[in-house]
Amino acid sequence: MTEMVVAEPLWKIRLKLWVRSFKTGWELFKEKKLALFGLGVIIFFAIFGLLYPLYPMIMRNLFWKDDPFGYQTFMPYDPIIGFDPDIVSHPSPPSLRHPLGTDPLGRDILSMIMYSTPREFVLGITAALITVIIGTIIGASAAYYGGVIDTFFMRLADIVMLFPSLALLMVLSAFMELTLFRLALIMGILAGFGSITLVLKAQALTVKVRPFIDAAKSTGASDAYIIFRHIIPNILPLSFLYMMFNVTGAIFTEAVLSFLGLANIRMSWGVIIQMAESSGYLMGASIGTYWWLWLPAGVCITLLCSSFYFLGRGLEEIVNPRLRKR
Amino acid sequence: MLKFLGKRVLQIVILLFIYVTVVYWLIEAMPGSFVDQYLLNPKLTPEIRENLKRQFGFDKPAHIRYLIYMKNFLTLDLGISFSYFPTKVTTIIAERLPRTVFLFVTSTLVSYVLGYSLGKRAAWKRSGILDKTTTFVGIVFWTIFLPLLAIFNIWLFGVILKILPLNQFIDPNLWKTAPLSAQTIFIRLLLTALVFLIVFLIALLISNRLKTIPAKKTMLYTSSITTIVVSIVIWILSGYSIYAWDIIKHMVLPVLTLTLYSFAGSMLVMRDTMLDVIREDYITTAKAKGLPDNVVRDKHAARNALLPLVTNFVISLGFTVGGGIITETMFSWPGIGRAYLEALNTQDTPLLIGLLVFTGIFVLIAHLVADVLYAVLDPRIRY
Amino acid sequence: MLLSVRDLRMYYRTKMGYVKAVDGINFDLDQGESLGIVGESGCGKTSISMTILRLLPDNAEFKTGSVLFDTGNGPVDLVKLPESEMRKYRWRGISMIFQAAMNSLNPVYRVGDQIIEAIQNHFPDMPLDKAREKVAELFTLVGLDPSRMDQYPHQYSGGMKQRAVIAMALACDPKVIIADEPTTALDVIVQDRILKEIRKIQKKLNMAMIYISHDIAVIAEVSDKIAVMYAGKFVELADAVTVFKRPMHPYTYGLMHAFPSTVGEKTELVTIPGEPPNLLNPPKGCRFAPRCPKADSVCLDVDPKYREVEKNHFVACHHPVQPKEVVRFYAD
Amino acid sequence: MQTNDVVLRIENLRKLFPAERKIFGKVKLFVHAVDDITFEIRRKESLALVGESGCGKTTTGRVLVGLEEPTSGRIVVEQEDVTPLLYEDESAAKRYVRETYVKRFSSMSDQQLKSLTGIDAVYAQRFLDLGKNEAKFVDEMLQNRRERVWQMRRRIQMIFQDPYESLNPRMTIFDIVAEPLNIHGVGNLKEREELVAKMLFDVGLTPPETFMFRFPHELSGGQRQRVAIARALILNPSFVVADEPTSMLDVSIRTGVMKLMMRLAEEHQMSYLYITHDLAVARYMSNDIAVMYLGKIVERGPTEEVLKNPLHPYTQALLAAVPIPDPEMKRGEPNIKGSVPRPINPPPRCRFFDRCPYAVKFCEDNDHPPLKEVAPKHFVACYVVAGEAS
Repeated sequence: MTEMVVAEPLWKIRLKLWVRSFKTGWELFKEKKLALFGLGVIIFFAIFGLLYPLYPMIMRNLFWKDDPFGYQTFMPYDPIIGFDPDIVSHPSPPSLRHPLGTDPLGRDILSMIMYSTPREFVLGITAALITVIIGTIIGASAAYYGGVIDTFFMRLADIVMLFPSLALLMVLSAFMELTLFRLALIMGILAGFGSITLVLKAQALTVKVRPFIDAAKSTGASDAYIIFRHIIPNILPLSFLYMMFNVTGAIFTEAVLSFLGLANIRMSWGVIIQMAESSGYLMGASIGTYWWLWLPAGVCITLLCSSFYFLGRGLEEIVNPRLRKR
Repeated sequence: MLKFLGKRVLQIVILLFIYVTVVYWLIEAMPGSFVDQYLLNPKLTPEIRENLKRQFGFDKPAHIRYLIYMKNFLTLDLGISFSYFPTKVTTIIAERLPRTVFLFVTSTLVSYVLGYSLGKRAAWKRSGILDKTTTFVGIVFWTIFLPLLAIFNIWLFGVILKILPLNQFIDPNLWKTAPLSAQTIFIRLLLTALVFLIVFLIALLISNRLKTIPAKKTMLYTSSITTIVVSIVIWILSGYSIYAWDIIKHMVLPVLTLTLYSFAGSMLVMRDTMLDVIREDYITTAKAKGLPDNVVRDKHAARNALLPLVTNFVISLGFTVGGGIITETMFSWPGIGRAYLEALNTQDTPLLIGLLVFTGIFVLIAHLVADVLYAVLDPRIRY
Repeated sequence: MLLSVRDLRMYYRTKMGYVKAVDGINFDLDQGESLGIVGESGCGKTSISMTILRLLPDNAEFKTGSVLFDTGNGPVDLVKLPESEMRKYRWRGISMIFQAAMNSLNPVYRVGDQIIEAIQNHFPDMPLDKAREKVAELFTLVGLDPSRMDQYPHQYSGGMKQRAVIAMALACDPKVIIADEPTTALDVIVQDRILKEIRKIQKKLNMAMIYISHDIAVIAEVSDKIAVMYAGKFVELADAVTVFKRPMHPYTYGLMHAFPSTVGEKTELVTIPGEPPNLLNPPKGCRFAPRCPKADSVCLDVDPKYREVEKNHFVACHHPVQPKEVVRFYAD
Repeated sequence: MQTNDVVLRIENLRKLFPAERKIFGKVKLFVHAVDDITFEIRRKESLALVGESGCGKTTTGRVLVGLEEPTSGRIVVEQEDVTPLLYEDESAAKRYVRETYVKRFSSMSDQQLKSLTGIDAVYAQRFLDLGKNEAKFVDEMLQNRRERVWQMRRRIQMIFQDPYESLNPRMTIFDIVAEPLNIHGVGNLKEREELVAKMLFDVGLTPPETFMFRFPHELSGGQRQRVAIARALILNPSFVVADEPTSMLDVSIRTGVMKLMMRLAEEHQMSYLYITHDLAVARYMSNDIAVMYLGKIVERGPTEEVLKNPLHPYTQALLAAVPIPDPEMKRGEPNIKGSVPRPINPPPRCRFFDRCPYAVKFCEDNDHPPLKEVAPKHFVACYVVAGEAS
């Protein structure tokens, strides 16, 4: 009996376990129709964004076969410098050449939207990842150590939460050029020290008092071991969940900042709407006439934001046992 | 309780000072300043330049200005605006604040009442049709791009249906001949609402003492309806009713937009907490007592699920400013949010600081109110 | 018969199939009688009371059976009543003392008001001061100071809450009280007092009671009849002394010998091997067979009938333990 | 009887918790969770610590495994004073050594030092060997503190009450059982696997490979508690604190776990402290029993003796209150008043005074009675029983 040896190497078993838990998770997830819908939309947008390079190529081949200006230099479907000289007045309504019409500068709206999509993903996910990493580590440590460390981070969170984040970002926009990456970084850090630490700390506190922490402690585990091996794995599902919600927040905020013309981003969905607003197409009775200037981009923002939110809610019901159905 | 409140107030004051300091230095550190725009003018003589600098306080070093600011802050003086020179910042806020507050209090109240009643019903019949639709619609509105919603509402109600004015606070043509300023009428409207609220609260207090449920209901309904009727009559008799109506008409769209945008927040919180509460043993006990379903839901479950909603309410106040900037821009509503955007564009430092500080105070007071509300709602909490 | 349960079946629907929590339960209860249901966690004992009162979660599915309750003018079948009718019998006909009394009082209302709520719900004409008098009486009855009725639950100690819950159960003069683990979270001395209190009140008011517990010693103290439950079924039902002195089902036998006692000789404790079955797909045949030392091929194949072996002694076993027989459970 | 047979000795252990939170100023109100208790456990023997919730029995266990710092008192494990190791803070450990040894020893003559007994004798000898150099002595007591804390953690392990909460739901059974090996760096992966498999086999989870890579939620309560036992024993400790390990298990499972514990204790030559509220379980699990009330041990003695012949009025009441699984057996009425108060700054008299049916004036005027041997090895803390008051 002493020759008890496990047949397979450990990593293989762990991989299998991981796959299995993923499968059970998927089984539960499948039930949530809204979350599935969210996931579907996200996948759609991901493909949509990745396909962008194809779009100008195909369109150019379709409508600019005979190349009056020279293919290589002139890019009519470029989202930033593109211009369609064949159409007399811009903005032009949707047509075969421009499925979603053109903007006042004569650029193709669909091309702008497609071009922006991967950027929205990068921005949202980067910001959310930063937020969650900061929030998880601070939340877990504050809960575990308590005392001064806890008080410091909680008061810090109080102050951060006191700042209206949009107003703060607006002020920051005066300091620096809010490029996509910088914006993601700032939003990530601001949110990470804010309310998410409170939520994750509360969760970590419930983990901290559970006896398996005591068991590890009484065996001589170090603080770092307990935080990283016991507390964080137990709050990680919740962190992941908040990541989904934070993606929504980040994309939304970027769109608003761009819409107000305060971010230095060359092209994004918010910028498209801002373009319409700043050139006066959202004023008064003409709103409905030029719907293609704002509706597609607005719908994209809304769809992507709500998809991440739906996904988060679906995951929440899996992760958070109190919401689970009996 | 008093001891706790004292401690909390002290905490808030400390927090506020840190906040003001951070805000001050942040804004102070912004590159460029209001005066720079004038100083660029080559025609100005050195004396005038010096004068200008002195006038706006730029002759002193930053830390001195900070101390002066803090001293003034203690006397509730937020300085003088640059772009509206020489109007005081407090005056500007006082003018703008009622509009913003009215907009937000109305929409927040409506969305919380809506969220509360939808949320509790959705949770009670989990996975029912109501639950599914409200959750879906709620989340779509909750995550909608706010400007899109505003544009859409303007388009639908203003352009297509033509039943509501597109934007602005008032209709300038109507007010050319008005005997009173819009602000006065507006304040009076606010006062009416306040009176109504007070009457309602008193009625609520009295009805709590009444013994039977029908008596309670009659008390509440009669008092509410009487106040509404009386106030409408008074307004009509005063002859200002067309002006008041104009203001109200202009308010509908922004309030609608904000309500649609925010009701899901409270609804989802309510739903989730309700789901939690429903599992508690005292709910089973209440059912076992033979109480009708709606009594168990409203009296036992919803009452206990109310607490997190209060927290949510306070947090949502923090977003007022953010939402305010967008909504007020979209509807050309001259409130705090618009003032903030303008101040940022003109680099009106004192106004900018003033507005940020003011919102900070606003949120902190809300925190305090939430603490008190908590104690009222939950007998277990005795500070 | 005051309460007569026949072939009661209630299953929980889950993704993996049905959990057969209550699977063919039969018993009768008379005025002034007390029945103890003893069983291990997850055997479905709490589900019985929830099925009788029809307080089931959404995923519960009532299958068959009847719960005949004598209202005074003829028995009614509780399972067939419409919900609005059923509500009248809750608390007034059958009330409950819940497991975890700590949580069965709503924290935001005064204890007295919660009892008054129950009274006024069933007697809407009773004025408030009358109801308060009644609550004061009940408080005295269960040994609580009536002046405490205007306090909130969190101001009560564990034992006091338990007493308040008992007072609440008595509020509408029910004919039957179901006590589900009424003393589980309490310390022995408090438990002893509460049990005695309940017993005293029951005798005084001549009520019928159903005790549900996992603790065989507690059940022994308070019941006239004892039903032993295993995996959704009653395996044995008889009067208390018989169950203890001459258990016929091997499970009951094992249980009796697995329970340590502070008195008498220190005997070897029996270990019943294995674990209770999963109610999702319980073993074919007798559900105890895989753990039973007496099991043979019949037991593994055929579900034994629940039958009256002697007068008033019901057993569901193919090979009941004979008097003087010693069953050997293999250890560990 | 040899003294080195004693595995664990607790002397005057006291643990106070502040009852109020204060930011400034001194805390004046304390919960006396454990108040001056003394006992010892010999090799291969076991002591059951019995009492109602809040009597301090769990706190005692938690101090032993280093989850709480003692307020005062001395804990000796296998002839080594481990108290300095229980303080997180080095200066607190230093203060302890000064208070307990240096102060006392330096005021004694060599003769007196040599005449000391027990654990004191060992340290007195060290003190003399070091030429009565106080600083050196303190240094020696604290040398390799980290290392020794480490060692101590290996020697004393704990089994927790709740099998559902004491295993990390995100770890596999292998990870849970191997965790102590991991923390102490025992063996390589292969060896750990073998050790864990053997341990799982020992606790009756066979065949081990079917259990090793499951998660706790896939196991039943009894199986989980077996895993918890495996985790506690894998480092081969000399002493285990078992905090109500069977109270949440069903009867048909419980005896299996109880028997397993006793068998393993025997096999591993291990002593244990069994914390329980259930006198009947204590009867089966221990040689000796100590009854606690409000942080004090009120009665201690061989288990059977105490249960047959309880002397302290509290023990009597407790025994009378235990329901008996026999409907024909009639038991006595617990002769006791009121309910358990919270031990916040208790008055200096017998802790049981307010509830005692035999209380006399003498009890009120004097301190809490000391434990007195009234029968061989049977100790009681009661003036009336000891015959000092009537």
